[in-house]
Amino acid sequence: MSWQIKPENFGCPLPAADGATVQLAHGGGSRLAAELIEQTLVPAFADPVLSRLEDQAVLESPLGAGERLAFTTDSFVVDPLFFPGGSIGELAINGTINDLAMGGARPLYLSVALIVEEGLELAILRRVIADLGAAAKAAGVRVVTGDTKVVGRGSCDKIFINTSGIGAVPAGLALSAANLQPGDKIIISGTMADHGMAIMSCRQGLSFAEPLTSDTAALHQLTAAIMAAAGMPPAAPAQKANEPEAGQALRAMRDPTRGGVAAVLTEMARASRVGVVIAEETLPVAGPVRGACEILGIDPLFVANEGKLLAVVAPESAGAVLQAMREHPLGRQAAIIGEVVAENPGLVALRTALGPHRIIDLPSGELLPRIC
Amino acid sequence: MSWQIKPENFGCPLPAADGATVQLAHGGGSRLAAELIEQTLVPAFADPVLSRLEDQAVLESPLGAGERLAFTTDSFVVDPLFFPGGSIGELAINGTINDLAMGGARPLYLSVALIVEEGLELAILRRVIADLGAAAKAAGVRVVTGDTKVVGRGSCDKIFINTSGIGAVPAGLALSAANLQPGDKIIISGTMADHGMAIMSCRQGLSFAEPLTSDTAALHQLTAAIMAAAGMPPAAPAQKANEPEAGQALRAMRDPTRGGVAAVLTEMARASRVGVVIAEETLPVAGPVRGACEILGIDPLFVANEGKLLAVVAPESAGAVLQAMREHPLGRQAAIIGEVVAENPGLVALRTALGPHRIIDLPSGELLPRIC
Amino acid sequence: MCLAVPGKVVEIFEENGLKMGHIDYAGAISRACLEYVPEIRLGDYTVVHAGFALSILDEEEAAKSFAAWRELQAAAAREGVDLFGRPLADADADADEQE
Amino acid sequence: MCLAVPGKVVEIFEENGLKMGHIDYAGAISRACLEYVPEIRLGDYTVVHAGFALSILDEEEAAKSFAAWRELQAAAAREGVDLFGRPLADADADADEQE
Amino acid sequence: MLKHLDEYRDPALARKLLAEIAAVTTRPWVIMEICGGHTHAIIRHGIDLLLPRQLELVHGPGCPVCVTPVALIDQALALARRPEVIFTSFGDMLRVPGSRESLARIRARGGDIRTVYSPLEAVNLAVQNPAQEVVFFAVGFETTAPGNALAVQQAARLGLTNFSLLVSHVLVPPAIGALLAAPDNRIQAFLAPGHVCTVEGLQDYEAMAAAHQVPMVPAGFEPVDILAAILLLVRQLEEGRAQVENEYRRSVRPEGNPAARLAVEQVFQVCHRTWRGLGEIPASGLRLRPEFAAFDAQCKFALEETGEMESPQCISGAILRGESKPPQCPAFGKECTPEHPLGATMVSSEGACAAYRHANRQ
Amino acid sequence: MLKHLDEYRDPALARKLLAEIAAVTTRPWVIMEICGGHTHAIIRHGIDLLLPRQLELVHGPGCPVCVTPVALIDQALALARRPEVIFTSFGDMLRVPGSRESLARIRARGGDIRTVYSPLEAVNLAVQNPAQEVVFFAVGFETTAPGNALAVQQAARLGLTNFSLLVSHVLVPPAIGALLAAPDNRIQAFLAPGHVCTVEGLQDYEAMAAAHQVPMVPAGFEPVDILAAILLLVRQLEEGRAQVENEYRRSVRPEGNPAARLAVEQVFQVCHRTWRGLGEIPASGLRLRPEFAAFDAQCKFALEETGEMESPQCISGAILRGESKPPQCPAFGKECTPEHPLGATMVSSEGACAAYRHANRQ
Ligand code: SF4
Ligand code: SF4
Ligand SMILES: [Mg+2]
Ligand SMILES: [Mg+2]
Ligand SMILES: [Mg+2]
Ligand SMILES: [Mg+2]
Ligand SMILES: [Mg+2]
Ligand SMILES: [Mg+2]
Ligand SMILES: [Mg+2]
Ligand SMILES: [Mg+2]
Ligand SMILES: [Mg+2]
Ligand SMILES: [Mg+2]
Repeated sequence: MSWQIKPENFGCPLPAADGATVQLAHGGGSRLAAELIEQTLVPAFADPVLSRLEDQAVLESPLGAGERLAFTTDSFVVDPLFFPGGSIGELAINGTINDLAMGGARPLYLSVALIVEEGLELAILRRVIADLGAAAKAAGVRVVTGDTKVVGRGSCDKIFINTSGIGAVPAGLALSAANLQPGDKIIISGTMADHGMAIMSCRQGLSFAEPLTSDTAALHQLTAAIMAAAGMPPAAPAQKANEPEAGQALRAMRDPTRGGVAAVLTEMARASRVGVVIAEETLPVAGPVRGACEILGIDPLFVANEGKLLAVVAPESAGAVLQAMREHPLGRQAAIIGEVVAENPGLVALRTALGPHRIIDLPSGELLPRIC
Repeated sequence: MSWQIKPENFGCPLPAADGATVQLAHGGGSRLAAELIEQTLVPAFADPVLSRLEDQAVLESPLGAGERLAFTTDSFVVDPLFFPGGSIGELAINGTINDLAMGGARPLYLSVALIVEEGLELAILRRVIADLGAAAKAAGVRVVTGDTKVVGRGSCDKIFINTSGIGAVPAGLALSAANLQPGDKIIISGTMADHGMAIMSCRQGLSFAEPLTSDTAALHQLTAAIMAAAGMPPAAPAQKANEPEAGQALRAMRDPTRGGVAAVLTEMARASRVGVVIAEETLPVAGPVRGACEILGIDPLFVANEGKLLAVVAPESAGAVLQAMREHPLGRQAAIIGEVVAENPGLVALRTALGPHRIIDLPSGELLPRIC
Repeated sequence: MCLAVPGKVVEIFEENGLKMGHIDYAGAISRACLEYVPEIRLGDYTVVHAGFALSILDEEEAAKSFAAWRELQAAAAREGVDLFGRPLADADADADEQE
Repeated sequence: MCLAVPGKVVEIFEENGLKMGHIDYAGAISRACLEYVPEIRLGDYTVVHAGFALSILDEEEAAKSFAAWRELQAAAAREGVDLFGRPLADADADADEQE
Repeated sequence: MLKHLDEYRDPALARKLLAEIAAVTTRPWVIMEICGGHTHAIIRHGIDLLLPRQLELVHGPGCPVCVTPVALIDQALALARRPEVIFTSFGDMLRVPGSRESLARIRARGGDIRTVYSPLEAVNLAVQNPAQEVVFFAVGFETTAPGNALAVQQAARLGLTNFSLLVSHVLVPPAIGALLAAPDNRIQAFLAPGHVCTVEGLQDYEAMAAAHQVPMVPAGFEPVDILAAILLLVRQLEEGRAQVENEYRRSVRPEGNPAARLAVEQVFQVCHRTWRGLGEIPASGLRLRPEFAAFDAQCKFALEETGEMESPQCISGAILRGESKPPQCPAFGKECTPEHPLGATMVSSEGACAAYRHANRQ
Repeated sequence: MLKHLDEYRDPALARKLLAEIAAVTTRPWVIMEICGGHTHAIIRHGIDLLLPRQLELVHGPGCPVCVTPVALIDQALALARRPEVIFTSFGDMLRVPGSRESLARIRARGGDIRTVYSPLEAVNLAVQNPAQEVVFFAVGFETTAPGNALAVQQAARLGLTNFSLLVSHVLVPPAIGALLAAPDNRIQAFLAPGHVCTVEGLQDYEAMAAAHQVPMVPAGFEPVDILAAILLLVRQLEEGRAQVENEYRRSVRPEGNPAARLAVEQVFQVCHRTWRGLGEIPASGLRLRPEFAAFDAQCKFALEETGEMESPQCISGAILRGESKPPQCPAFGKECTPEHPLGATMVSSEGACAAYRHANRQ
């Protein structure tokens, strides 16, 4: 049998790979899509399971005895794509690792799904993918499955990334925003608002004497250090899921991303039906970040962080946890910023430097620079 | 201690919830975001783990002895959002279930991540979310974690959805596009091109005597029936991962979405280094779909399906698998459309009704209606 | 050039002063401008290119062509051989080897 | 109205015919138009509103104000009571109860 | 460390000033801080909670969000909807509702609306987009007017024909005059706006202090500034004086900023202006001079006054004058909420109605 | 079941016709199918692989993608880049490269380019977007011209001033004449374009068949049609006749479609036209009549001829005339690939160079 080899598509649709920009055809089921996957995506993540290019990754069970599965997802839509101290690629890897780590999980596997705008320079796409690969490698987490869609010009803003993540939660550990108890201490792992102000400063044309950089970082090693310092996970046999062990010293961890510290504390106060009080003078903010906040009329409590966490710890363990955090490179400026109280459940109050308290509510809209 | 309750944001940023459209503020860390999550997303999925609203879902290990984890991700970017026979919400749930099912996995948990354009009518967003919830419920799969981002007007096309999924793969099962062997039969579960032509017809202003509907469907029960008919999974103890059992009759399954049947078969032929021959007259295409394809000059082999699968089966099991498929409501029109050959590895050929073969290549670009 | 597919006129209407129609192709319905086939009637088949009906298919001529071709075919069948001169029974089984 | 923050002039330049400057706020640098403070020099502090420098801060006046206030404070400290009339040692510990 | 800022937040110094205020206060006094910046600082630092109970601070109308009338917002919205227009605004105005919607909503529906930090950015946008009309929403008080004036002069210098201003400038002294002239006026002293005075100087305030026998103290915006100014005011009140005492000497000169005043004079002229919540106040606003009519969006686009009025239910005027409290309003918490405000004092989150609402106070 | 289509795909009938062709063919013959639609069908169904070896089918230049010259594509690209223009085109033209890029690439960089199925959709876009200029890329042969003519008439009737055509219409008979006049011509018979003849009738073809003594058979586009037409051609060739025999009688009338011809005549006039790969052919195109100059994008936007030429390396003219094979071209597979085509026969995926390339034939 001899085959007459002929082009498949006899109408006039022409190939249009110009080598420079993303085409709709990069989006799936086409020759360009296959090229992008095989020449750029697969090498960037260098993972044997991903390289098989099946519809799904199939993985040996990663769970030890009594361990539970952690699962999370986030989309990343930052503009600009590259900013001082980071890029959308790093954010996408670190952000999902962090959402796993906040539950006490060891991050194991990530998915990466790209939505790319037609016309984006391929060089930019390749740089984003390289950043994704480098961040995953740096964190020691495997990218095992992925997806790429290309949408028409004007149908998305350059590139959006979704990462989902799977991790393993040690037996007996049950961290939850609903675990807070009066007397607990609120610890932040470092300065507030670095990421959000680095981004906003790009947009507002601010510059900095020393570059203001995003704090994007993978926090799973810091969370491991915190858990160890808090005596977690216990050596004891696994318990009923999500029932906090009696006296579990570490109540909850959260990374204060969008909405900032204010949003995370409000969510915790609501979930636990407790009050939270933080003290203005204890809130760590880097000088230039504070300068930028003052100029633009923005409160750092509401600004996003991408490499910080809030840990809520029983008072007797707060010292040990704070110490452990400060010994970790990502927690050098850790500080106790407040505590949990029984009064005013669901509300967060800031004790100002002058003494009075004011309620910190969820922000009611996007943060905009103001003149008034 | 008495607190003086005061608004948090003393500048003039005003709340702007107008009740009718999506605002940037719905996107995270704000009062509107919390409202959207609590009033719309949580009830739509009605899942106890999702309802905890932690950064991650924590789940008891879903894996039985010897079972492996399946993990997949896809983004959905369809325009229009609602089309005859389905909607982006149904696609997003079914598509990820299908990518799990194609690996032989029982689909267990899904994540849902929304990217929403500022200005979208809230009623539309609520309808999309309701569709997501209904599709997950219908398929018996839990949505346990999620994310919502809102991007500025013009930065995305109404709504994009990413779903990622976790499933459990039975011990000893190793389906792969690399498993094809000469002599294997290619079976399709039903008519081609229904989804893609339903969408394209909306855009091209075609209508239909009887509505042409997308075939979107969750195929995990059909795949279970196929595996049972093929004698899979074996009762035998688990083997080394991804080593196909000697004589495993079911080689691979794939859902021919973007790029259609042509793209899936080409990927399989390449991965297995075999040739594939399909016979034109065996390809099932519904009459109106064929009519629409003829008018617009589009080949149904390249058009997306959202509720069909291709199964490659050892010849001795092909009859049983075909029978089992036809007994399932989603496989009534299943047909053997071709077979695997040793010649011309990596290429797919179509035997035309007149006898000659022509090579089916990957499409080189987006499908466009043509006049020539 | 000139992709054009025959379909059946199932509706005739006016739009912006133009004679328009709905054309049925095995259940898929498209719109076409009928200005160039003024005499067209419901049920007629027409060839449509780029949204314009360009001719009314002549059923009589079509039937005549088929009659001629069928005649050829019947002659061959009477001879008991296929188009390659081989016995008709084998024709389907080994069409591949013909190339 | 009129959010305006004092910053230090670290650079002066011309742009589109306008006198412009870079202003440092603890390391954050913004641009401001200096047309309304023509006599400004590097190192001066200026109050900037909506991108316009509106005054040069008078260090002497600032020092005078502080001297007056510190005097008040020193007087209180000499009295050994805080602003609520209680012994100074307790002031920090139970500020909350003041409200 | 932010110099000229952090030292004015010194808690010890603030407490000393509070003690001194407490020491000199013998009777109830009502003081209005006219400027929204002061309101913001007072609430942010909790200053009102630390003052002696006898001192009542009343929040004034010193915020463009509060006072820009609905009819003018509606004109802004009409411009922003035009396809050829790039509408530019300070971030502050984005969420202010007009009679039916806001700039943020129009942007959400596709309007090309950009927030700028300086009016010169709007001029640059006009240079960069010659095929489009760039309109800048020139709101604000005396402090903002010089920058907006220079933007017009710069556009004229560059020969731009696609740049214009929708002007809604207001002036503080006429508003103070109107508040003091109200029959039920309770305000006995004013914390005067430090940055307005930085531009305009003290002359008008001295005239008003003398005419109305009301003490006025221009103040900076940090806790120590505000407390020092309140101390100066209370001392005057207690002593029966009514003068202008300048707390903010490091920035405010008696003559203001002559260069800035000159530019404002060259570009703008005084006009009547309607204030949301207060109604029309004669000679209380600025508009472009006729020679700059080419830069006046109202002329250029032939905008019509919609005549849109405040809600008839709204009593925010009385609230702003300190005559009523929000719960006395029949719409409070019912037709009128922060999400769907009917009046000025619910529009701004600094407004009394919004503050009461957030506090769930009835 | 598609009536008037599926019955013409009957494999049994096709085989009978093939047998008959085989039976009557005694010598080598070279037949050109001028129309890309025929090329498409021949390849789709594998017809060329079933014909007797002595019959050679040569693909003709009957595809607007193949023949629209680079200079005209460049004009389309220049229009599509203009911010005020909505550029409309059949999907076919989207990926055709001009001298440096394609419509698809300009769309990717932000150009407002929309694919339409009918030129009336472009007219509707002009009605719906009065503030923008809608340009329609009027490519095609005689078949497409009536629709494009009516679009212009309709735009005139509606009084549209924002609608225009970039015209690149070509005519088949002059191209056939040019091919036959080439010194090395090998083509002995033509499968004539069934839909072109449906519009234009058979007069020109009868004249050419007589003048050049070359058989011509207008054919439908299904396998049975094409095979029946080839049978008619081979019979003529074998018998030494040179006539027009109409295979596609159900659609093609000798006089064509008078209403369609009249509209074309009213709106267009014959002009010289350059064909990519073939060069200028006198009286081989259509352009708008002067009375419709207001709808002529080339006048309206004062487009300049870029004078962009085919690559000097390219031998696609010779290939199109059947004189050379692609591997004889020095650029084949080197500078010239389907992704970066230099010439007509690599541009269209139906072209001989592209087909050779896909087949990895050297
Ligand atoms: S509650 Fe609303 S309507 Fe009533 S006074 Fe306040 S702002 Fe006006
Ligand atoms: S290979 Fe390219 S350059 Fe050579 S003849 Fe073909 S189209 Fe022209
Ligand atoms: Mg998450
Ligand atoms: Mg996150
Ligand atoms: Mg998080
Ligand atoms: Mg995918
Ligand atoms: Mg997938
Ligand atoms: Mg999929
Ligand atoms: Mg799939
Ligand atoms: Mg999230
Ligand atoms: Mg606009
Ligand atoms: Mg354009």
